[in-house]
Amino acid sequence: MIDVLYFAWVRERIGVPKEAVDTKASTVMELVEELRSREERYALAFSDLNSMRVAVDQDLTDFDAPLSGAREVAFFPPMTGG
Amino acid sequence: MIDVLYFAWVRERIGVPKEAVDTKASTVMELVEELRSREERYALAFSDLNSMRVAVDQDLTDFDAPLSGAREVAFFPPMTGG
Amino acid sequence: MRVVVQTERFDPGAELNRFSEGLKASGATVSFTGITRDVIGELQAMEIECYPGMTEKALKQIATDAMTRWSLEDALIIHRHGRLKAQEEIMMVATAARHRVAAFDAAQFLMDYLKSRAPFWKKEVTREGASWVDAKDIDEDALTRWQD
Amino acid sequence: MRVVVQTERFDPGAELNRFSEGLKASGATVSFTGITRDVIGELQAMEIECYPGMTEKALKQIATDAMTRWSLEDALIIHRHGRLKAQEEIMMVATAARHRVAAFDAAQFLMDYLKSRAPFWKKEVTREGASWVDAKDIDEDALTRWQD
Repeated sequence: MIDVLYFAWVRERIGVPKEAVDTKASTVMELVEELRSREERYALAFSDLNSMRVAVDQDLTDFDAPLSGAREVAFFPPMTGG
Repeated sequence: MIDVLYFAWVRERIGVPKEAVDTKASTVMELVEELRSREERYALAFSDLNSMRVAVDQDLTDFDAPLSGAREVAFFPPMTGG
Repeated sequence: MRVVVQTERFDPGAELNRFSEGLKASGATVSFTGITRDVIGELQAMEIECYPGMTEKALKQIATDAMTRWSLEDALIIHRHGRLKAQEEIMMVATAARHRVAAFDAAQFLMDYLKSRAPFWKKEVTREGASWVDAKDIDEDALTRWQD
Repeated sequence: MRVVVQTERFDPGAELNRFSEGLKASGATVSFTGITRDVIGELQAMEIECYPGMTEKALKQIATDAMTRWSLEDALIIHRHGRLKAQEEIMMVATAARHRVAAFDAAQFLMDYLKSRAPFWKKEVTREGASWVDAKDIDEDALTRWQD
């Protein structure tokens, strides 16, 4: 089980800020494919990965990153702090 | 008559902060030559013009600047503000 | 070094003085304050979302990087989240170094990283609705100058 | 726009807040504070000489140039002269603009011009005597980046 978190408009499209996902995905991209195939709202949220960022265990990474041992994956739009 | 002002180490070398000079110099450089020929302390203060700046009527300028109509000339080292 | 993430307002002037008080060897202090702009008088609120846990961690890393790279005597980051009104302070950074160039460069580095690498997301609320602020390419591009 | 030349101490935090209070359209405020450094614990005083009349005129010109070039909403320069102790504030600039890059650039422009073009001269007084601070080539060189 991995905690999957969503922020900003990704959270709004998915409809929840956080959920536990039972997955055997070995990379972020595999997890994205799994989620996409679940329901329309996931397919919509993940339709353009160029406008999305990902963090694994609270470190920014990319969609090729492995998920072995990961406890938390977060998807969100490019940041707009400052 | 022109008011001639000195600042920082130029002032210290000349010995006065300000003096009225009766001169017919038509450029700053001519005024410098006149002063140099007056006394040793002037020759010493004006020995290296590369390490000196000049303002005519409170505007930074260079040693070629004309003095026609000028009321105030100031000599000083490179500024060190901020 | 101090990193604060909070919902409450803060006093930039008081923070600047508090930051400066402890300095010994620094001749130069630079501060940046970000304010919720309301150019056309329509902003009702700005909502800032953060990623609890990751946000503080990312800010600490950014501040540590700046401290090391410019041999700063001190660095400060304060960033608010939650619901802000127009004309309120959003965030602030401050840097202290022996010379001005280091203090300026470090403050700009902090801001460039905060803009594109710190997990905050802004949403502007007006009478006509709410919309997420888009990230700007220019902000992403700004980071390239810090990559050696 | 405000330009102040004075012998008295000032409160950088209070000045920053006063500067920020009146702003309407600015999302970004940058401040720089210069402090009398005392790295080796020997500075007894810093004496700053100015050119009454020309100094304020030069500062106003520098501030006006910055306001125009970066479309600033406001700019502030405070510079002390006379006899200062170690760890005291020497001067401060502040700039307010819509975006951070303009606020940072304008503040650096003000500082670069203050360093080499504003008629101030610093003398450091230690137990071993007093000596005029030398102008640095690096400060003169810094000006070239603002010449188009």
